Amino acid sequence: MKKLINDPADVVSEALRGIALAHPDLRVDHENKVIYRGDAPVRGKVGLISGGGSGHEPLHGGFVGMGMLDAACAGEVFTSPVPDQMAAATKAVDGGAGVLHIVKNYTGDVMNFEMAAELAEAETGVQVTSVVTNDDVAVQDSLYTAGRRGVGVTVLLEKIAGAAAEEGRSLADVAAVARKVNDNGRSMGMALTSGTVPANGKPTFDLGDDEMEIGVGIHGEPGRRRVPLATARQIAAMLVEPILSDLDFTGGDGVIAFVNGLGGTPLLELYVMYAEVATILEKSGIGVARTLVGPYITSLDMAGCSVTLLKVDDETLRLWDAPVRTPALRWGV
Amino acid sequence: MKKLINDPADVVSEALRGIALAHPDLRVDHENKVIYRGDAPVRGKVGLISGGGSGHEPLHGGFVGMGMLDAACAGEVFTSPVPDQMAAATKAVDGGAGVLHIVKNYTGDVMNFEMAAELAEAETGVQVTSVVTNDDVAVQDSLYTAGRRGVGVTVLLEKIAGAAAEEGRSLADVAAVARKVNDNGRSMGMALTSGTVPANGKPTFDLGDDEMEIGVGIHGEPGRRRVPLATARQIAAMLVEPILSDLDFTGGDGVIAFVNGLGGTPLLELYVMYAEVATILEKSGIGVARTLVGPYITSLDMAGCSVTLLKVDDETLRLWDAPVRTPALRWGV
Amino acid sequence: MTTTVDGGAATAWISEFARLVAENKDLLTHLDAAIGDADHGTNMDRGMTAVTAALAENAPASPAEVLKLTGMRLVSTVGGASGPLYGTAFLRMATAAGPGPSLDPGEFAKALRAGLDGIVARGRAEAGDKTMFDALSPAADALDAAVASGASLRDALAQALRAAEAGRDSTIPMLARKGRASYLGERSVGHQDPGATSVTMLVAAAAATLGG
Amino acid sequence: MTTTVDGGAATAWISEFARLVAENKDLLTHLDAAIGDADHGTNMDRGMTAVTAALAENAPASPAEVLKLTGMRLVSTVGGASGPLYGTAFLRMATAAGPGPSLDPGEFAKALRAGLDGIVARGRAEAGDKTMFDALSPAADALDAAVASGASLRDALAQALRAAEAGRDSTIPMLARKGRASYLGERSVGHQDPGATSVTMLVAAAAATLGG
Ligand SMILES: Nc1ncnc2c1ncn2[C@@H]1O[C@H](COP(=O)(O)OP(=O)(O)O)[C@@H](O)[C@H]1O
Ligand SMILES: Nc1ncnc2c1ncn2[C@@H]1O[C@H](COP(=O)(O)OP(=O)(O)O)[C@@H](O)[C@H]1O
Ligand SMILES: [Mg+2]
Ligand SMILES: [Mg+2]
Ligand SMILES: [Mg+2]
Ligand SMILES: [Mg+2]
Repeated sequence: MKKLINDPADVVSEALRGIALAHPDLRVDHENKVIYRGDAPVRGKVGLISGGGSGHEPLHGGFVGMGMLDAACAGEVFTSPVPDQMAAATKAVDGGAGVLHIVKNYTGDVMNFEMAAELAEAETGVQVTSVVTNDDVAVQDSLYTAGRRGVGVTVLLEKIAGAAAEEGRSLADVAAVARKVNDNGRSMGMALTSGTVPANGKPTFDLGDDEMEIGVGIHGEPGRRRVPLATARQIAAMLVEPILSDLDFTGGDGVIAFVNGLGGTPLLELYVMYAEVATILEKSGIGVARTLVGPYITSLDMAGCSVTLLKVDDETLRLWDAPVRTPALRWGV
Repeated sequence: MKKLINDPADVVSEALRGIALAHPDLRVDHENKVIYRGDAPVRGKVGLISGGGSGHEPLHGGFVGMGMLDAACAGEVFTSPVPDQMAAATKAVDGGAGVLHIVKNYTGDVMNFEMAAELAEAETGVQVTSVVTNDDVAVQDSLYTAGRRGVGVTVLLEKIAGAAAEEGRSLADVAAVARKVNDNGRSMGMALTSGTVPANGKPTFDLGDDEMEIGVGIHGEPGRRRVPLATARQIAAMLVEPILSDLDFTGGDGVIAFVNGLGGTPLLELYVMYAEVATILEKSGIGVARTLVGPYITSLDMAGCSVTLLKVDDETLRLWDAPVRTPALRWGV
Repeated sequence: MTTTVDGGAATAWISEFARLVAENKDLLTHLDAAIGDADHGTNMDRGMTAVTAALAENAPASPAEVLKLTGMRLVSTVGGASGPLYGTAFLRMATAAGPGPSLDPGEFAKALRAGLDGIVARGRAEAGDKTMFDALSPAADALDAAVASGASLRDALAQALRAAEAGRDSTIPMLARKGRASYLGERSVGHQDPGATSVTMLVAAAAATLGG
Repeated sequence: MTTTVDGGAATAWISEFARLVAENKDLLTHLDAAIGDADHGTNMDRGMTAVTAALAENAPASPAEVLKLTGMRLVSTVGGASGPLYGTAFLRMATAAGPGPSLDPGEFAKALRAGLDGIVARGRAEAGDKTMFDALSPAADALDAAVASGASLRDALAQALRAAEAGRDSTIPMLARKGRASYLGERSVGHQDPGATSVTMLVAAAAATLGG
């Protein structure tokens, strides 16, 4: 295993130490492994918290700050955090207007956030609403599965709901904005290589030199199918087509097009992918209102990418463009 | 070779297409492979151009925009661009106040920029000054070598000199600011894996599973020495100590501490590295004024990192903090 | 001969479970790598190490106290899907066990069933979903039946273990419908479920330590 | 028998160089991978492909025109260190060749020396720095000496080629002091310089095509 780490058991706490040192305007509770906005709780503002397993950086800690999250709870690598963490964060960011939990749809995340909400509500009476993201079209959305995974849309949702909260809107309002984002966003990912969980020391799955996985999530789990290596053009089609056939993206104010790197893929390749994605959208008559290209929701050192499309309206775009000041997304301030 | 590309021969032009589509406020001359600030030339402002081989993204194209570069010339992968490109860019960004060439110290880059300056000056009389970055302490600075390589300091210099130009300062002034940055900055890098040049299809060098290279540059060239894998703590020492023994960083207003990812290393690990670097600086009595952690000057898909320290004064810090609006660095606007 | 489960026995049970999990950590992670995210062994071992430390420090006296401490530590340290599931199971077992100093075989079987119900309440798994339910549910059934027919706790647990093992093995051909493995669809077929494997160790630990 | 180099011969020379570069593209890149950045073959082949196309399109008549077109295309398409170095060399050769329709052996030797001087002016390499200079400089010396002693162009070029090959091989034990390879310090020892290798192909192309 080739990684810039010390003891695999300490990766998360040491990265948190690095984040605290690198970003003095954040506050890190090292015991609970929670990253806070320096000025949390913000009086009268709905608090936004998210969290999940580590290994997806900058998600979620890199999105803490003005205009986005109030706190992010860091679990062990690829393991959802425990209820104590979210309960502590919920109490700490409550500015009197309630707290929104942004939860990626994984059995573990959903159950741990659920228990945290119960705990925090019981202890302090804070009002908690949860929004679960489930945008991954690689997974059948069915009563007979755990449902679709929450992936790329989570990034966009945290930004957009964060802006709504910053405007002083109510918990119900912010939750409605968040749900609208989730309802209008779809994603699909692929891997060229497997990532390596530090505690395991070897790649999660073996992939031949001439193979790739289509339909992966962000936890190193194998995808829906293994196919021969293909060109960026072919890969873009394999990712975008299932998205477009799942939701009608034409009309309206266009989309936010997000090409995400999974951790081991450099920006050069992501731009090649973006060009291919943009070409398909153009051919499909879908206007691109905004773009995001880079590694924002990663899967350790996995090489590969995901594509997320979010259908937007005026309000969503306005909230997307609103000022944000976090380590990983910043503009307008 | 596992990459998100089409034909290896087209990587650079296709990535430029992606950049143009993803960043509508930039303008891309696809024929000359030059990325321009949308509003270039800016009247009365010194024009800043840089460039070099591709494969280092976001450097340089991701640093084009208000407060940083006016143009970036993209060469083939790891191959410096040709004089025609820089000559075209020089003429196009000249707002009447002259043009600064920011050149990383590589034989090819220096010679091609030199020929470009001669060409542009001869054709239009534009005044050109060149600043060459050579901050890599892995290389002996000697009359008997090509001199030190330009690496991480280039990123910081483009930001700081860009802010000086934005203030309307003269070419001589901006060049002096840039030289001060180069004189006060030092870097050192290491690789866990070799990158793969698309046209070659296989890793540039072979590295055992238990080996790493210390003292690499950003072109996949082997480093100064091959040593057994080590922990983040040990690696931080191997990178920071040669920097500290090359220049006295104590006193004054502290440093900008920059931990850079080489392309295949995820942010999680860079934060672990940053924590180790910060610990050494603290022990050495060096104050950290600002930080930058992320993949800003990469080497294709190489896993590894580099550390850059820049000794700052009031003016340098003020220019660092000034607004910037580029795809890869943005704040204050 | 039937014996009862007092605080010491409960502690021995949990300690043996911790030992089995530690011993089989790599196996559990390996199973999870095939159809999940390669952390079930690490997760359970982190949790059971914390539980063992807490039991050593607090030396709870009654079975309910042992089970409650176990559940609380698991909820607070495991995360993932297995943290809330195992945590809820033990917390429900603690409640069902009541305040008494020891459990007779019938009480023990009722507690285990309450734990199973907790898993279902939290995760809504059904038979055949390819989860820990598919091993624990037949184990609880076997335990109930054996206890009802007057078997000793030792024999009843031996039968429960055989049922758990058969249930665990039955997950191999199943197509996952819960948890991460469900993302794989058809590709989940042919692999043994990690949670069914660890919960079988829980039953094995009971068979090895309880019932005299 | 001495013959002269006219536009057609110069074109044949450059075309043969392009062919050798294409044929040995992987070798050149492989050598550059060991002590550089693994692009010398790609760089030179890209440049010489552009040169070949330009020569076919423009069919320049005089040797100077052939050489000038070659230099200009190389400067505009190669980049890296070799672009300005080879480009400058050919442009200086063109100037030295003058406007005449053909070059006699002495004129050809003078042109080649002007090219060598251009490489030195641009890159300031000295003997022993482990660069293309170490192959081209002995080749130019051998050519001068042979021509001065009255050898035919063919024989003189054969001697120049032997000198270039010896010079190329002599780069193997050298410690690089110019270009990327100098970053490697001691680790550059034991590898053949890619530029010395490609420039030896330039001399080989001359020996194969010029002098009748
Ligand atoms: N809804 C559920 N009900 C019961 N058991 C479940 C459910 N979802 C997952 N599991 C069990 O959890 C196990 C995985 O646990 P673990 O790997 O620790 O968590 P995660 O899936 O979050 O990484 C699975 O093997 C399965 O037995
Ligand atoms: N200063 C110099 N003078 C002469 N030749 C040089 C000099 N620097 C480099 N070279 C030659 O250039 C060759 C490398 O060319 P190439 O790989 O195309 O460019 P780059 O080094 O920019 O990647 C070296 O093998 C060497 O022969
Ligand atoms: Mg997990
Ligand atoms: Mg090169
Ligand atoms: Mg798991
Ligand atoms: Mg080279």
